[in-house]
Amino acid sequence: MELNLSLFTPELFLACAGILLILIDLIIPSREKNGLFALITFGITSVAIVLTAVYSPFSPQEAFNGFIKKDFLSGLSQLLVLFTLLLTVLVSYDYLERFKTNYVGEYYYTLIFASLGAMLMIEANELATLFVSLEVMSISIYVLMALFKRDYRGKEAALKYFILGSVGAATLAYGFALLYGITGSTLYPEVAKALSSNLSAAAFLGIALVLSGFLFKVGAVPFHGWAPDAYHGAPTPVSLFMGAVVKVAAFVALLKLFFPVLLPFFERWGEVALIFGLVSALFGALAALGQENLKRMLAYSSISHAGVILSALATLPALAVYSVFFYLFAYTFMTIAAFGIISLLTVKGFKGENLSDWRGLYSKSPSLALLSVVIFMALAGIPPLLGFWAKFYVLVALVKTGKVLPALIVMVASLISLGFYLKPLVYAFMKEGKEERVIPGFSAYAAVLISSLVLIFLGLFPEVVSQASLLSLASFLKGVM
Amino acid sequence: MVSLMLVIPLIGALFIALCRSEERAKWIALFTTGLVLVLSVLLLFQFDVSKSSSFQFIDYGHWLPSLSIKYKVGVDGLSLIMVLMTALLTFIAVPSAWNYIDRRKRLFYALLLLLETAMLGVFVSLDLLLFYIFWEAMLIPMSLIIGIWGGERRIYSALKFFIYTFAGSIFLLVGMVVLVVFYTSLTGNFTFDLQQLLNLKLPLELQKWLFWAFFIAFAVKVPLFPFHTWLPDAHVEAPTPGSVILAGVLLKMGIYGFLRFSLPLFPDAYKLYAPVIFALGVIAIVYTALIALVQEDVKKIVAYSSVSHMGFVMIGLFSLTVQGIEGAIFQMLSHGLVSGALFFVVGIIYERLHTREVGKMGGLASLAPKLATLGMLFTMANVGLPGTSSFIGEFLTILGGYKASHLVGVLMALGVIFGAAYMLYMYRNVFFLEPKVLSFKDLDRRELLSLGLLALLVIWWGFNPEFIMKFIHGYTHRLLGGV
Amino acid sequence: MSITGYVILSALLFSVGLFGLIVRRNVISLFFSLELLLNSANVLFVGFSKLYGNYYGELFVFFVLAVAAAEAAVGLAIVVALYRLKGSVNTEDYSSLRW
Amino acid sequence: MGMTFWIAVLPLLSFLIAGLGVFFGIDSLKRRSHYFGLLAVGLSLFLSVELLFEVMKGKVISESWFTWLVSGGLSASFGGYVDSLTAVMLVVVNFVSFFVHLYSVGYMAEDPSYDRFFAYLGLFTFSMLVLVLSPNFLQLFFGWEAVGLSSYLLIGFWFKRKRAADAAIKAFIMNRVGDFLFILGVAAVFWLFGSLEFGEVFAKASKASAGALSLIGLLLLGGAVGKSAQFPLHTWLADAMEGPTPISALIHAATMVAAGVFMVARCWPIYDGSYILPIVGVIGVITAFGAATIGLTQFDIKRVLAYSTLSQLGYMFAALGAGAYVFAMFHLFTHAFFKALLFLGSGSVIHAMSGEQDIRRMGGLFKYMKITGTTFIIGTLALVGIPPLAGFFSKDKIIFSTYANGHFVWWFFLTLGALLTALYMGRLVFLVFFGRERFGERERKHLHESPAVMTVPLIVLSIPSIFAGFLEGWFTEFLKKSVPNHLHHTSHSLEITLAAVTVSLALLGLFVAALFYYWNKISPEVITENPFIRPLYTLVYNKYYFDELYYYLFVRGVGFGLGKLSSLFDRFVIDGIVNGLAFITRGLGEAVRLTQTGVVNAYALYFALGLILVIAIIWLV
Amino acid sequence: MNGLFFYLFGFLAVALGLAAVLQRNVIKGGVALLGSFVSLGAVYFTSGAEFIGIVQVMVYGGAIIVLYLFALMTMDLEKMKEEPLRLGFVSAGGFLAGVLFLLIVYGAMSLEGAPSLTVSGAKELASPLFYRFLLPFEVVSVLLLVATIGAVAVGRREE
Repeated sequence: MELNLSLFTPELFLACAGILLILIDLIIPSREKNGLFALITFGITSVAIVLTAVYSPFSPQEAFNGFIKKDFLSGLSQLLVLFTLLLTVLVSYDYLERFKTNYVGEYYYTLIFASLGAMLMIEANELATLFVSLEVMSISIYVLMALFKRDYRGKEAALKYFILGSVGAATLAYGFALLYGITGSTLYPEVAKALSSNLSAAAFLGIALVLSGFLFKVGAVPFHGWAPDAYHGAPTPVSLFMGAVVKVAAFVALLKLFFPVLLPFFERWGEVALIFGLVSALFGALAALGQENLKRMLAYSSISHAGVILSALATLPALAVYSVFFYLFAYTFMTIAAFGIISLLTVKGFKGENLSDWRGLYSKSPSLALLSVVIFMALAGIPPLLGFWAKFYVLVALVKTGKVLPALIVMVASLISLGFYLKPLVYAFMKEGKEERVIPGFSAYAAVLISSLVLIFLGLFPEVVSQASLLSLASFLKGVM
Repeated sequence: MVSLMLVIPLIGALFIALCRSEERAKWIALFTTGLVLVLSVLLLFQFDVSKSSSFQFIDYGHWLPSLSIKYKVGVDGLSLIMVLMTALLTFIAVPSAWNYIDRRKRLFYALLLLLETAMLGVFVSLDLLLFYIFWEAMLIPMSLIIGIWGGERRIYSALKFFIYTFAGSIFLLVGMVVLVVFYTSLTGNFTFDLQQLLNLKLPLELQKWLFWAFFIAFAVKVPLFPFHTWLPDAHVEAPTPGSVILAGVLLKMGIYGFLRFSLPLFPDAYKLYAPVIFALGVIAIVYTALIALVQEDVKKIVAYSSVSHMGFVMIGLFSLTVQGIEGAIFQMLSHGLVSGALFFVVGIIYERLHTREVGKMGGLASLAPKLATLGMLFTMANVGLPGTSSFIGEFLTILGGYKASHLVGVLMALGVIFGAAYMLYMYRNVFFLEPKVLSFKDLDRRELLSLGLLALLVIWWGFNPEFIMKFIHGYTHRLLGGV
Repeated sequence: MSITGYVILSALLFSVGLFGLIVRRNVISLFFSLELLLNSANVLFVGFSKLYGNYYGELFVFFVLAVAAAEAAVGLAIVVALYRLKGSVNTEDYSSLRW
Repeated sequence: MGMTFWIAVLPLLSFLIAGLGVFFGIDSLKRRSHYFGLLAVGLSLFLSVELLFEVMKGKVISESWFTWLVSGGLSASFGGYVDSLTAVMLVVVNFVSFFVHLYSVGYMAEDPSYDRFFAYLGLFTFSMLVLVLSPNFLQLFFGWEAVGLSSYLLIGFWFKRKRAADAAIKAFIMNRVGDFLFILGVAAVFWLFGSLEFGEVFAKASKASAGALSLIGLLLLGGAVGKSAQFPLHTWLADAMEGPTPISALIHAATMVAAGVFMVARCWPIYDGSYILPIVGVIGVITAFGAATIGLTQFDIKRVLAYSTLSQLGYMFAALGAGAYVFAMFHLFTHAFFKALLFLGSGSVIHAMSGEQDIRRMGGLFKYMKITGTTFIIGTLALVGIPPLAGFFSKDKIIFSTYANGHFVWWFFLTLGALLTALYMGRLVFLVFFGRERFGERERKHLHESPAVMTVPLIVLSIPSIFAGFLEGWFTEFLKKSVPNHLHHTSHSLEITLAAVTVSLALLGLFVAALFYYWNKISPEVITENPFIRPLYTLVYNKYYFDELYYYLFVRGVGFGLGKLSSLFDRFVIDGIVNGLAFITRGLGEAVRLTQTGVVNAYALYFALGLILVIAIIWLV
Repeated sequence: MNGLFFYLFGFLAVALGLAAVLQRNVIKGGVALLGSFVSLGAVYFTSGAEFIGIVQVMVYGGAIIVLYLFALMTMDLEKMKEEPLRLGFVSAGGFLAGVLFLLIVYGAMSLEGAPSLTVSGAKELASPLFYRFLLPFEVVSVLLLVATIGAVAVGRREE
């Protein structure tokens, strides 16, 4: 038995910290917990970030009998997850100050457990581990969505997400069962070895089902049904969290499963990813056009973005890993910033969620309005913001593999999506509203500011992200060889 | 030095963001744009004309090495004059906004400065992707300027402008990437460097596709019939400084794109499709001139006249004669001055009368002789009277068009008649006849100075076009040598 | 006793579960369907586990069962909470989030 | 920068000084603006005369001032090219311009925009001189357009009047129609000969094919037709009379309108080698005869003169068409004097009549304004072609040349035209200066002879009107140095016979006019009311309905009609497609959106569908 | 013998599952589901997976179904409206489920072989579970913890 526990330090720390938080929650009286818990969670996350950074080896290493494998790709992705957690905490503090819940403690440590699930998912090297950690993440998120007092929307969203999420999980399990049935193992390397000589219909079926499970998780059409309702209904910080974390975790897990293990079938599932990606890109963009609710709009936009990332999977494996990671990086910060600013503007009565609430935002808060320009233009992929580079890398990857028409479709989708990304800006700048100054909560404002600055600065100097993507690609490939 | 010009407006914008006073913003803007203008003039004098076909003042840095995208800027003769014009018109735009922009001044001037950086960037980029970035980055400030300070239908116009242009540029981006990937497949060298890409001889089949991809992006910006409908909307709704910049600089970005990319990169496709462009150009000239004849809105007339003039430019470009191309370049330069000035004039009138309807004006010549005089000058320049800079361009493009096809020449020249017709009717309705208003303040010193500057340039370059032309002979020579 | 039997059994359970998910409006019935879906995978796992003679499949079933239990708990909690707010368990009544 | 430069630029300086005075509203300059004009044009005139003497010595002066435009093989500079043709034109232009300046001091004295007027005069003179001096086609075009601009500005001088503003536009656009062809001509010249310099082009012209030359000639002719107001672009000239009268004299009689004739003469190598001389002639004949008929029916003193100008320009074109370039120029030369004289005279009349221009309200003015009357009659006789006045010599030569070169039909109509000229001019003189006084008391009180500053130019101009004809021999020889004069049959007796016919017809015309309007033996109504002639009269009176035709065809039809149509097309079709695309996209979005029903079963359904699709695709690919 | 039991219980599991899904009365449905699960447990037994069979019966019979019944008790069963079956959904759902069934069966048909019926009890499974599969096992504990706390927090009556 080869545990290699030291490699597992960050996860272990996070799990222990989460459990410790449960205990603290039991001790501390229920009043005025928000600040304290936010602070503690913030601290925990910061430590976890440091630990993750430390325990992300460049040459891939395995732990727990090969049940997890850490490399740079997983390390960076985990960092993304933890950064999201960090900023979510900032946004949540502000949100919880305004929308009371009885379950402040539960809220924060469920966040931690969700992140833990995501982290495990990212580094999983075995099907059962992947399945179970995915469920940790999902169930935590169901709970988070339903946690708020008298918040009917959140619960409805949680129910829908729960039902469909379970279908997705079952599909995934079924697919895993088939893979296991073909190969006799659940460990990635063994599965890979057995599969390489077995191009049977059953293998295709298994891959199809696993792929469907992932397509569901990332919200690709037609598995997307849950996404708009869930993002829309969930409390905004939760939308933020799941918008970023679920996508990162699902896509990285997808990469780690599909590229090394299912590579012999690349041509087939690549094609599927391309087709569903392009359809999703167009569908999301189109459906978002008519939205009045910004969260719902962002939900559709996330479908569209997921579609773009999916289409990148169909390129050469190296290009795919590279551009997918880049896109995920950009997408994470864009999502944080976008949902963050909505959360910031959301005061009692769901103000700030609807387009009409953005009327005259510039006169109410110039800085927020200007930040919103950065955010939405980054989402739309207008240079020189980070969002542009993400799209650009996908484009290059597609064209390099001779897929010019798909590249064009991706761009058309981004053209259509411009139609709605511009809307909040129109409302913020070009329409007049009642003059009342908005005083944004400090912590949430900081989160939005940080992520917007990331969008700007890394947009100006994309080489940083590019190098990170390259390194993670190199490390990833090293593990495959 | 070129990089300095790109950075200065950004610093200016930063200062505006930091300063708390709404009033001080415009002084900062004036100073910044002035500084850029001075720099551009300095650049003009330091430029080595004998080597005008090669790029000078190159600033070079690795920006995105993993995709070998470089920060590479520099100017050749063509870029140089575009830079000069951009600097000039932005400088002019500040005084034109002086009274017109009466709210959110800080935002306005900051956006204007950002816009300046983006526009300058477009003209000096020597890396395809850098070009594209500036090309797109320009959209945000411009749309905001139209959308915030524009007229009734400003939001529609701003969105239309943004989305229309973006629609064009998606093809541009894909085309660029295809081009670069193809280059890589030949040479194994992945680069967006324009100078390296120019060495490439593309197969005709690929040229055809890429030509159209680039064409759409540039044609929308030019704008060439039938992609022009965003322009009247944008022009009419934009505030005066917006119109000045829009007409003066933004429209030129499309032409510049043709000159810098389409022509040198796809010469064979260029030759192949010239007849199509001729047809579109001729339609643009005659058809939009006809439309301009019946417009009631002064700004619309000038806007449609821009489309019409761009038809000349396009035909000149595609005539593949020295005269046609040089004429086209000169024409766009001159059109920048003239239409910028005309929009300024219209803006002054609107500021005082709060109407742009032709029917509600009249007789301003007796109330505001200075405005009328300068207005006459710019009207005549727009008509293409010899002695003004427009004539040079118009004449040379007609020369080019005539060479390409007699019919094209004839139809182009027909535009000369229509141009005279709508401009003179407009002038008559605005300035002649009995006054319909009681009082009208003539130009103040600030307006006089900025319009006077433009007027002097229009006449100076009308008599001494060589001052500008000497910078583009080299470019044209190299270009046609390659074709 | 060939593996085909397991396959058919699991496929049947899967189809029945999915059918129920599409057809039924009662949330509780939907939950029943979900359980069937999860169990369909279990059948396969057990079959394959025996086919290969290693215990991975059976262990996977064990995990799936745990997951099913956790899901059932959380899911029911959500339904109960929703029922309190809305007084219904019909999915058509839970469609305030749409379009 | 030699003499030619200063000849051209002096008036420009006058324009600039006066113009800046106007622009900045400098009052001290306002009343003094004519000083600069007179001084500048006077100096310019002096220099021109000096130059004329130089040229008479057999020199051809060619100066280059500065390079204008260089592009590829094209290179054009501003410069002065003076041969005998130019030298004569310079003198004529400056001479007339000087006296018009002088005259205007009196005529415009009360106008509030006095200084602006002189500024424009300076601009015009400059433009005309540049045109005349041009050594290449581009400068020619520059001058061509610049005189057009000045003409536009001066016609619209009283811009508050709608009629003036409209007339100005009409003049400009009609000219543009010509220029549109002209510039194509220039382009054709460039691509055929690779140069725009007269010298080079004409040297190569002899080797070019007649077809190409015809094309170029036709295109250039278009410009000439526009500028010289020949049929069918003639309608602007009559309306141009809305401008101040001195302008009519300077621009629309003596100088600018003659530019077309000058241009054709200048480009004789092109026309000589082409097939199109007959076209030039036919246009001239039609204009000469048609305008004369219209002149017969008009009641506005200036309009009568305007049609007379048209008619006379038609004569010149006929001469050009016959190949008698020198005769055309000679007529241009003499016509400049007496037509300027006539216009200035009419200005004097109008001035006296406080702006009244309708000859039906005049009569018997001779006794009030002796000088004006006398000089006007001199001008009339010169125009009608009564020997030995200037017009006789020049017009006679033209009529002779058409006959001599075998164009008998032209000859017939031109001779008939001479009769008509005598008729309408006689009618004019008799109606204005003699007969019953048909104006009211108020005008009578005001009636006076014009001040000296106006009458002196009249007197001065009447001198060449009388004597210029005697220069014929010298003029012909002098001009032949630069322009040929084709005469196929030169027979002195024939010439005398034809002259006799013409003169007798002219005298007959004057006599008939006197019958109608002096002795009142026959009432004009007898003819105009005659049921057979009546429709014809109406037709002629309405200028053959050309204005209406153009108005409905081009202004309403092409301009407004097509314009509206295009505008609608643009809005609903082109923009409609754009907006339609946006609309469709949005509609598609709505449709797609509606699949998101909010009911979780539906999502499960999509999920199942997706599963099947994924499985199917992965198998099928 | 084993084969017979397999088919018998397999048939029962599917039939009862179908009944559970289609039963309008959720209480009856719950009972049918319980039957289905027990049948499945029996199927596992016939396959020799005794431990799993026991766990199946215990977890479902002892925990999950009870959970359902408790949850149902908090609700007013009378108030649960008889839901109408939408014909579109029924036909589409039937079609899709049928197609899916065929696809899965067709796909998995390529798998061959007969499972050995070696008995695997708690003893056999314990060692791989606690050695090789330690990580997922630990994660499951976290999962259950989260689920428990979450269920309490979400399901508790708000004041």
